[in-house]
Amino acid sequence: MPIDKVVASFDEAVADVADGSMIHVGGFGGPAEYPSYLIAALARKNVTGLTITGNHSGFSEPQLAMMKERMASLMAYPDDYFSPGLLVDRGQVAKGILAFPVLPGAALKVPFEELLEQGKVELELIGQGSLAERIRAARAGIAAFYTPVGPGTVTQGEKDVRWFDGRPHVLERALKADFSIIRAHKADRWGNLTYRGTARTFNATMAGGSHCTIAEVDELVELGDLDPESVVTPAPYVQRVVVRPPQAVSDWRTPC
Amino acid sequence: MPIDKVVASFDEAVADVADGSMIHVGGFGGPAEYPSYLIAALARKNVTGLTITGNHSGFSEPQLAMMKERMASLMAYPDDYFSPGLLVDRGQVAKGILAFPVLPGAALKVPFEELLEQGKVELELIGQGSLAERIRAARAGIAAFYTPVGPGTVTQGEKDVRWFDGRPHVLERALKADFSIIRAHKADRWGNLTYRGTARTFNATMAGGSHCTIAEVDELVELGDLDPESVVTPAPYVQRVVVRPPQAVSDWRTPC
Amino acid sequence: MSAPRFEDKPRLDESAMAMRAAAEIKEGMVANLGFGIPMLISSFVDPDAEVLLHSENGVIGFGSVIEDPARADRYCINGGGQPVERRPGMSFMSHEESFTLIRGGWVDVTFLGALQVAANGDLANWKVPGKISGALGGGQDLAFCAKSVVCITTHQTKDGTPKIVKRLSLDITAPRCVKRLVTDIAVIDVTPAGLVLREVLPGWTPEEIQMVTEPELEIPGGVVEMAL
Amino acid sequence: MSAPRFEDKPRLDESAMAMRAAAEIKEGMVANLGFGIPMLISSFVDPDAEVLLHSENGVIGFGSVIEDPARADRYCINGGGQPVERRPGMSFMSHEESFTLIRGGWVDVTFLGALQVAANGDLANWKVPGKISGALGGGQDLAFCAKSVVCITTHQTKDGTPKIVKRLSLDITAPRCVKRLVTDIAVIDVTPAGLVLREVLPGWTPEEIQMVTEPELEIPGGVVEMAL
Repeated sequence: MPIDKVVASFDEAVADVADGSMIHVGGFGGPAEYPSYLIAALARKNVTGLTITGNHSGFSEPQLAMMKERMASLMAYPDDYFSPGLLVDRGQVAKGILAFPVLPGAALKVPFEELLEQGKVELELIGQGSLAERIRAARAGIAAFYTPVGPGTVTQGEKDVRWFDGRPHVLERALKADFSIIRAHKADRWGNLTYRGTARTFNATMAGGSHCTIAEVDELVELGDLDPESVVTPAPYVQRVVVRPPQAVSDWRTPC
Repeated sequence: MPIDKVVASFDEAVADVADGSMIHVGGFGGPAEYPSYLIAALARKNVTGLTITGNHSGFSEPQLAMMKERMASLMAYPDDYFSPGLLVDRGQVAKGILAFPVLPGAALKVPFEELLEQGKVELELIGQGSLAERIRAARAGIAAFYTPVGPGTVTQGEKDVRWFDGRPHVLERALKADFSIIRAHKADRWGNLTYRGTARTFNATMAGGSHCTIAEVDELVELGDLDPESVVTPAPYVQRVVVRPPQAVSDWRTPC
Repeated sequence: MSAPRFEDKPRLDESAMAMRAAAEIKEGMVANLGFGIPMLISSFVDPDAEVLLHSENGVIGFGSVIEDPARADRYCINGGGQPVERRPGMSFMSHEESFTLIRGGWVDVTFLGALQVAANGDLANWKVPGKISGALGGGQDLAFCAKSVVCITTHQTKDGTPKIVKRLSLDITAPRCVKRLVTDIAVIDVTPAGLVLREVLPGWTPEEIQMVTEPELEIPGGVVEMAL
Repeated sequence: MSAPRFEDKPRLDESAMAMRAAAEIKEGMVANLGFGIPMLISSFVDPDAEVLLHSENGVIGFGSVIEDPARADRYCINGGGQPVERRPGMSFMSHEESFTLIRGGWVDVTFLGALQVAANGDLANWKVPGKISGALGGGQDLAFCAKSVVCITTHQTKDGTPKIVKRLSLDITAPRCVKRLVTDIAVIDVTPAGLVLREVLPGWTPEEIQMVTEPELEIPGGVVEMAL
């Protein structure tokens, strides 16, 4: 049996995501970074009680429309752009481990902020660097590490502090999820991945940061077509590959 | 002033390496991995009391000749192949932080083993994985980390042990050197680097693991010629670039 | 502390503050541009100067913001989601490597917004009063680990309250990290001996700057006009 | 313990042990080949089978050792410095990522040499008695972190001393890590209940295997002949 990690649909790719799962959600926030179709599939599946990790808690659908309009003078956003906010807004998320749970400006109240005020979600606030390193530690089999970031601030919390080289350091623990849902550019059927530009970001970091990494990719190529010098994520970190549709599917409710 | 990290010669590249410096020495042991010309320049400089880190302690010159002959049925070794053993054999090394301080077989006694028996060098034995991670931690600003590798064995030593997820873990500290000497394939004048095949190994890991990283490269290319998706070591980690001569210089004593 | 508002006096707008801040970036530096006003800086860096602009989402060596949607590149954006120019020598990296670069001390200077800065360099910039939580982003890693932190901020809040204070009343981002403040009316250095006024916007006197600044400013003879 | 040498009996040579060990690699597995005899395994893996051979120097997905110097590729070598075939789907990685793969538990099986293996799976393979130090290499990381550790070793030392022992007398590499032993005369599993004899080289009886093995072997009815 040749190795073939390609699954036929996004619904199939997330079929075994259970209520209460922890999920690393790739991307940073830009127009081509989120695993949008995997997010949509989780919304359709209506799985609940999720813990999500990632940069940003995301927007509701009306907020997304506003954001797209505001950004139009710089850049068009694709129709098939879905953010973790879709899952938050639908009440599927119980906890977020996030760097941007609420927006820096006061103008817009994102769904996560609303639910946090209502006591309906739990928040573990963490900076991007410690979050990325904790996920990388999970991939790397490192149980915990001392970082100079955080002592004396909100992110120290109850964590151990120890001094190295004259500076206090916080002990941060590896963060291994049940699933990573990420977006990549090219994949082969073994799960080797490349990314495209700034869409690499948390996607490459989260590959291997969980028991099951599911990669939503622009293109599936033949085994051997990826330059072995340029593979960013080697095959063992990836368990499933699913290819984005050639035509954008703009309603998340549409099975695909 | 444009950024230009290229220096004209190997002697110039190591001019400020002082007695007693700690140096990460790149490569694994294969024919195209060591920063051979930088090693030769350190031998010519005759700097002493060095602490070197790396995979293998290396061979004396006669041993190297034997090793090349033994390997000839598989692969020709280049004439300009110099290993850390040159520095060890010349008495320039005071301490090694190494995974292979002595050879697995009993046949050959490498210079490091001779000197260790005579009490003339100090050894910190460490496995490749912990060594690589400690050097990466230095690059990453991580002071220390808990690894599952080593509890109850020689590498635990006096290190702290703590249990996570039902397993004991050893606290390993970041290992930041004064210099990293590495070999890469292509560089631009900013210090962006690519590697070639299995010559990536410790070279890419040690880039940025010290205060000053010096890269010995096959080829200098124009700024912009390296694909931004395929740069392995970004420019900030590299302080100096020096280009290998087009014709092999087979005597390490020859200034170049 | 309450402070006069000097409603009739000139103030720099966000672009002008970014322009002044851009002068802090010397050729050869690795400079990180944080979320908010700092993102404007890339458009004021001399395009012929060789600086390595870094953005925490994983790109180094990019250029100015692309203002024309027809030329926008959704695979080359800064930390605020704006498309930026590709430049020779740039490279992309994962988020973990981007913060390896930050945490490891490879960033020479970072520009961050501020809600409050204390006389000892303590920074508060992540949580707006009254909000249930805030936006830590990558700013805390940068504030703790960049070699130099320059804050760009209005000198006072909209109601006139000084943002430069004796002690923070807002939640701290990082202690003793700010080295320089570029505000809409002055440039101030944080030194071990306290705050030192370096530059004043034309139309203001050093004494007026002091009136809208809570801690005492050292006002050396060499205070000059802010130049853009 | 002293043991008979059975000088006249057949024994597998290193290549034959590697061939038997290769059968442990199932399609789809990530398999690491350690220094020494294990490096020989890659030449016995079915070239049509899709397995991901990993070598700790930073390559995954390679093929068999290239025996012809004219075809040798000095940029594609295994952990023993031998040139190996490039295969579709392979990739190169830094040393830190190579051990991320190992430490993170992404290696399904690793093959290691042994000086001693204890009944509880303790492994000693880094320090030869009498040597001032030893060669830890990448073997300790592999022994601690691979999902399964298979040891390939002669059953006895040259003077007949059993290498499979009740308790290690040599310096430990990793505790309770060995799952299976492939020797020159037998295949033995390390189980929570003790050592279980699975296969015997033709020409040997289970009782003779026990005579050159220090701990007691469970000898189930299903012991079969070692097949290559």
